[in-house]
Amino acid sequence: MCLGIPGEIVALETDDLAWVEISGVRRQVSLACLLDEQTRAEDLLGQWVLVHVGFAMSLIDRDEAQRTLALLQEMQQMEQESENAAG
Amino acid sequence: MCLGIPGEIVALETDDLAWVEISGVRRQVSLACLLDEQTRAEDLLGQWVLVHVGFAMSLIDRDEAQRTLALLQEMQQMEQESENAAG
Amino acid sequence: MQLVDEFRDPALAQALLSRIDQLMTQTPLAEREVVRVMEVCGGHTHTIFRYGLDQLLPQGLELVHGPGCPVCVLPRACIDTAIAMAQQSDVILASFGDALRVPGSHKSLLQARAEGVDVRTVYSPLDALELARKHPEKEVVFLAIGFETTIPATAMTLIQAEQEGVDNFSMLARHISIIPTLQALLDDPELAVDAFIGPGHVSMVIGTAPYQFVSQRYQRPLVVSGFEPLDLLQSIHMVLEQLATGQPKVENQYARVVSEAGNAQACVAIHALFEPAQSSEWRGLGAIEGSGLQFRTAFSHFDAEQRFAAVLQSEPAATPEYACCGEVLRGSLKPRACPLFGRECTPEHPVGALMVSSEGACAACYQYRGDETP
Amino acid sequence: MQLVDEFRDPALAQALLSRIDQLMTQTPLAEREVVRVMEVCGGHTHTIFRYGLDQLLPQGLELVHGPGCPVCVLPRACIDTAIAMAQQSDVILASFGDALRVPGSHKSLLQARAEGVDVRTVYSPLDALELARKHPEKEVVFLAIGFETTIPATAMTLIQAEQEGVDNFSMLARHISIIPTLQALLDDPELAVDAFIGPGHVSMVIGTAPYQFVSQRYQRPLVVSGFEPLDLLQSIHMVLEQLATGQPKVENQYARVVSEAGNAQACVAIHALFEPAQSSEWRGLGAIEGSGLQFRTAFSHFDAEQRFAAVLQSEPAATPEYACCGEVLRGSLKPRACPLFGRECTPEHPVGALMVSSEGACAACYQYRGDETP
Amino acid sequence: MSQSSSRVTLAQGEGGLAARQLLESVFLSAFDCPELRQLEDQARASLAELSLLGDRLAFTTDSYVVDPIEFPGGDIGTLAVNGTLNDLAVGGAIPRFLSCGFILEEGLELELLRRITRSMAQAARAAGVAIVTGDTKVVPRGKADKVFINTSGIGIIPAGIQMAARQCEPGDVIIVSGTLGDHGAAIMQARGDLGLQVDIASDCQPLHELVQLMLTASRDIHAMRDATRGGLATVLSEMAGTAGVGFQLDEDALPIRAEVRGVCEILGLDPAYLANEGMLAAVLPESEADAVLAAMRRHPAGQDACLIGRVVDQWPGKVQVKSRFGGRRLLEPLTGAQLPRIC
Amino acid sequence: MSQSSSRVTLAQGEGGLAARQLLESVFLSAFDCPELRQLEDQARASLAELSLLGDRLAFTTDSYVVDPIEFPGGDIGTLAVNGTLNDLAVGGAIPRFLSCGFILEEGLELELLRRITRSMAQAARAAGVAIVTGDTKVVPRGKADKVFINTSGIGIIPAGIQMAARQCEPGDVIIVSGTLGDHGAAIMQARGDLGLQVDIASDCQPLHELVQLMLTASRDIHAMRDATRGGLATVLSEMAGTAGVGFQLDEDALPIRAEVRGVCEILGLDPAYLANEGMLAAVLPESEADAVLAAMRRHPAGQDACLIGRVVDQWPGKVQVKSRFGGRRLLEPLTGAQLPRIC
Ligand code: SF4
Ligand code: SF4
Ligand SMILES: [Mg+2]
Ligand SMILES: [Mg+2]
Ligand SMILES: [Mg+2]
Ligand SMILES: [Mg+2]
Ligand SMILES: [Mg+2]
Ligand SMILES: [Mg+2]
Ligand SMILES: [Mg+2]
Ligand SMILES: [Mg+2]
Ligand SMILES: [Mg+2]
Ligand SMILES: [Mg+2]
Repeated sequence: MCLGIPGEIVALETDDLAWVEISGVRRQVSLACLLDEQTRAEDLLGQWVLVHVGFAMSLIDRDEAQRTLALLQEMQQMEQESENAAG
Repeated sequence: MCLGIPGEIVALETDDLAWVEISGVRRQVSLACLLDEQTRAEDLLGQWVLVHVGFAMSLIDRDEAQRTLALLQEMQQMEQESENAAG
Repeated sequence: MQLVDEFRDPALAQALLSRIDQLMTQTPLAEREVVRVMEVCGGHTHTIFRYGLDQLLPQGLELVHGPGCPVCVLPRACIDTAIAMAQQSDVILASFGDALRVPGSHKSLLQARAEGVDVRTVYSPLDALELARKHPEKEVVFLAIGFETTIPATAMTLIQAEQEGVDNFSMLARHISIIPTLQALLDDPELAVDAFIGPGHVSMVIGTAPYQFVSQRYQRPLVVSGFEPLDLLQSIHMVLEQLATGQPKVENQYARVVSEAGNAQACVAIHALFEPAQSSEWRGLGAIEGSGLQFRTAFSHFDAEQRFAAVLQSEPAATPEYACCGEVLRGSLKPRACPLFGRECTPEHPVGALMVSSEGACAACYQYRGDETP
Repeated sequence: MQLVDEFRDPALAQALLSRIDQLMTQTPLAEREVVRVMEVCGGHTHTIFRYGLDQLLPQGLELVHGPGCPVCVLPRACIDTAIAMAQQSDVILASFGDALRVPGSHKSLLQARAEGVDVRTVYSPLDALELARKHPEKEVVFLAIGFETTIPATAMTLIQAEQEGVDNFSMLARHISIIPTLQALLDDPELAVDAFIGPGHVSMVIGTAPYQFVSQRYQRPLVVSGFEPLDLLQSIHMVLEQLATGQPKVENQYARVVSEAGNAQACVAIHALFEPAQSSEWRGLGAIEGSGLQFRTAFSHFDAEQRFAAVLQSEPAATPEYACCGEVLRGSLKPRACPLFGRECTPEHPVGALMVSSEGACAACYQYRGDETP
Repeated sequence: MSQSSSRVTLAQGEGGLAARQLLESVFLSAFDCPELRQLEDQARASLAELSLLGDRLAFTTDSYVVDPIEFPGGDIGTLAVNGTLNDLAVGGAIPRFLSCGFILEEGLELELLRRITRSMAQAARAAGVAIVTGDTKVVPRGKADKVFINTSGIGIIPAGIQMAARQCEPGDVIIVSGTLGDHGAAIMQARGDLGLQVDIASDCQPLHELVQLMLTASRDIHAMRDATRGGLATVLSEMAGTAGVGFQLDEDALPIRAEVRGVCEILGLDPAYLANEGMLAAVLPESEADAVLAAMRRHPAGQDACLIGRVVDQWPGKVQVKSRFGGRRLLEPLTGAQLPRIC
Repeated sequence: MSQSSSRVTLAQGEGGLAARQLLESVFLSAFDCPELRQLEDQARASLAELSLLGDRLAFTTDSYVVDPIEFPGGDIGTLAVNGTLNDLAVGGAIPRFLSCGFILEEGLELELLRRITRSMAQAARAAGVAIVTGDTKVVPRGKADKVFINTSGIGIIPAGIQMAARQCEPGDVIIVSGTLGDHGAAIMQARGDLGLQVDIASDCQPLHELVQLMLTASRDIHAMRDATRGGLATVLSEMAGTAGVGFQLDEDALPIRAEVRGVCEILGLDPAYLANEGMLAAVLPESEADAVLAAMRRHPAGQDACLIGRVVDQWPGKVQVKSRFGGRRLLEPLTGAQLPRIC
């Protein structure tokens, strides 16, 4: 459920509306779900967010993404090694 | 001004609406301008009327029509006679 | 068609034409350079051109096309007002087909429709009332035009609306009375008309009595005429006979339809709803005292101009009418003598209203005789 | 596409698949006849079929497609209600594209539109609010569906409508909460599922903490997962590892998007507008306590069901749901085992809602694997 | 339990399965022919076979937007077939192939669509032509008025036949194949908004057989037109304009049904401007007139054929009508739409 | 002072003077050619001259109802010319003549109509075809959506060329001439209601030159379709169904622009179902593929041509896509309209 898509906040329209770019496509999304006393729209410029039905629903942690991928790459290497060992 | 067309009242629809037939075409017309204490819709059935913008505006006196035509025919005869006399 | 075809018999027409020829070649008419007969009514103009009757009349007998077309005298400002009403969302504006092509200051109702307002053609004011019944969520405005022939239909429709309590129905009424109009014509020092063919269908409502002043005060013959070719030829013959004897009077060629008294019920209905307005402005005719009708106070709730008063305040003044139309309407200029005729002004793009209705002197002239050079 | 394409790498997938194979062929999992993993979320079902992941998994590892598609669980009666609202003149009914094809008792919203009601597809509830601003003369009703991923968008939209005072806007809200739904599934004695893949996007709102009961009370592993092929394969690997070690817990594969705490602002917005309804009826799932949301009294003026109460009184009872859908939703029947699958029930003419959204277990099965015989 | 609709849906215009099913269940079954059955993007026909019929291809198109869609004497479907056939026919062509493009409004009753396609199929079969290629679009409700149809037609003109308006010349006579304005009057009454009740049917019918009969009687026919929108007045004006000659009609010779005349008198319209959909006007040397008229009257579509006037060297480009009284009036091409008048 | 309108009026659809003036001021001036100038009811062409180009006539029709009327990369006019040309082109035909039927909504801006006709004239000139016959109807405001256009096309198929879907056979390969879904994505963004801003232009372009180049490279092309409504998935499904063979596509080989992919990811759509208006799919023996692809890439319309899959003897009538992971999924013809999804 819940089609969500990662995009980069590339511009601000108002204090709770931003332009998000996804693969060359821009759309306005509401930042309402990401703002609070500590977080103003300006702080989000350049960040990656998960977009759902016109709202930015979550910040994306790119380091976490890297960590996940690094884990998988490590796993792949181990597989290859064990394969080579076996083969 | 005032396109008017003779038609025959061939049927009654309500007590002030009638069907008038004009050269094979029927249309509903209001009898409102022809009715008074002495004249009810039934009395008009079979009569010829002059129709304008959906209202029967006048009864047509067919005898008068005949008299007009008779006068013209008489005139024509006289013309022919005088022509024959001249020719 | 009964009561129509009999009056289109060419042999009888031939006889009438000989009689007319004879009258014109005999004393005293032969002594006149030209005899001018005005057919007041556009319906007559239509028949004349449709059958080419004017081409059959002898030299020296000239037909002058009068102002009797309710569409032709409709002022630009009236169309502007109708458009302003139609532009209100929720308004359906209805009128007869002929009214839709009349040019306003900027556009006609048909052009306004193309731009998106809701304008409907109806055959009868009752059809407009039916629109109001069918669309209770809309405000239906009927642009009511016409001489006395049509006013009873307007009045009877309003009486019905009143009885049924249809309250989303109103009228922009621009009715015109024939008698003050004729009076104004006759008072015009430039009028060069020897006799009148009177309007048959107006007369079936008002009767023939109201025309007495024409013969009595202004010494012009007047014959109330039907609309078929024989009717018109006979009426022309009748006015010529009067001119020949020098005894102007009011005669009735159209006795099969018109009585001396007219239609009492119809007149009662008119007077129940309307009263003469002080002075009304007509296209080409200018202001004529008592020629227009206004709602009586008891029925002013049907007056679209009152209903939409707020909207209409901001109406810009209409651009002035083109001057030649007036001269043509008064019979002092032939349509072809207007410098716009057939050039800027055509039935497709009418400048003046006389080019709009096929009853209009200019339109009839163009439509049926467009090939002649002016 | 950044943050997407990296997670579609076939070489990495290959590595994960070998690991999965290994786990399945080793003790203790090799001893099981079958391991059943339910992906709760329709988005996962979609990815599985889109990339044919199920075809790549070893024998004995079976994916069970869960109820996590808000469209699939939408009851017929909700569609009937939406149509009844849309049939009011002046109403524009807006919803997401997927909702428009869901069959009601007699027709879907798309079919109702073909018959003349005003139904619009929007991408966001904000677009529905914009419709209301643009059409002040209309009443705009938004059919609001979705799990916790979508509810904050609904709530934020209502907060904005409230702030701007847009009063021609209301919602027919049929939101569903994931936790009570999971709870009901787990309480079902027929549930034959060994582990869960948890919904990534719901979890970005509610966090991972609320799932603890799954491992603690029901002893089932649960891994919150992203939606790309690598995400899913990794999550499957993670639940298998848990099953292998016999230590069920809640893990988070989708840490780049999901945090343990979730999105506080979003949760605040949900709770500001809505409160749990006592018991709600879902297609295929039956009544689940606390799974539905209702407007808090302070916001009940946005409740379309209250606004249209008069109209809805006369609503006929919906025809009952087809029984098989429920079994498929609970994972106890494979779509192809439904006697209607691919015959009476196709994506073109869905009988059950699972055939509507491409997230629906039956639709995904049909769309991406339609050629296989059952 | 499956909720398949009895109305046209937008999906049926999107290509794909729904479109395919509409195609199969409605169009293919009605219009079945080898070319259509191929389901290629284009129909194909042998040029050698076509060349057996004549030496020139004729190609024409018309869209049909008639309101109401069904009326006495036909419907939009019969109109769409016969109207395009007739535009081929009046060039002397033997019609062979029709294309058919539907624009449907979402929500259209499928049963109405079936009736229309049956009408088309029947009209095509009756005329011996095949509907060989087609297209269907569906637009959202309110974006079209139920159904619009375009048909394009291909025909073959036999060698030696050469009709063109520019060939009209003084001395020619003008004939019509039937009564004026039947279609226009039937539509006005079917629309219902004028409250008229009258027994008039549209004259919607194919004219190609009639034309071939005429051409058998005389190859020396100068020009032909079917009198459709704008009526006889408009097509004659066009021909007179193209040839730069005058047309003079005899008012009393114009064949008009009593009922059509009645409608016109009531509404203040001129039957010469009302549309026909199965009536043609031809211009030919006077010497050929008797033979051609005799041939026409043997065909049902030409029973009321008659001579209505002649080509003159006065008033170039104009059509004059001589009234029974000897006066004449001009018949200009239609100006604007004909609207019911009060004056 | 004369109040001639800058908008289309009903009168212009009634035949007569107003219609004539629209014809002359807008259509004739844009489409001028000898056949049109005759102003007969049908265009005429010599069969002998046509026979010099080939031995079969190809005939096709399409109506165009695109909304919005103007969009990046074209407008309804370029679409109406190229779309119909392409339906001729994919049969191997050399397009010769187009007909053109306009249905206009009362009140349409004349200036917009002029832009559209200029686009059509330009597209026709660029393609070397003539618009030889036409028709215009005007319907009351609210009864149509600005302008609908039907074009029908006639082309000639050179002797020896025989393409048909039923000829597809196992061992054949499938190639496309360009990227998927550009037109559909451009239209979605131009419509504006989804709030997307993206730099995508419709691929609207004529393909007949490309096809003739392909046929020069190899006469042994089995079948061809332009992937329009319903997208590549739908036309391939149709071909597979007609031939009774299976098509297997390689997902990673499908050429898709990043922006089109972006639009699809956002809205939950599949680019294989988005329309193109200048892209074709061809099925041909593997042995011919290199030569044909090389020829295609020399033409601007074929720059992105590539091989996307092959015909197999499994899954008759179905199109399968193999994902990069080795799993496969079915590509059914489009079911209903594609609507933006949330899940
Ligand atoms: S030609 Fe036109 S402007 Fe001149 S008088 Fe007649 S209506 Fe008026
Ligand atoms: S095939 Fe249809 S009826 Fe059967 S379970 Fe699936 S959705 Fe329900
Ligand atoms: Mg209005
Ligand atoms: Mg509604
Ligand atoms: Mg044509
Ligand atoms: Mg024609
Ligand atoms: Mg035609
Ligand atoms: Mg097509
Ligand atoms: Mg086509
Ligand atoms: Mg095609
Ligand atoms: Mg096409
Ligand atoms: Mg035409």
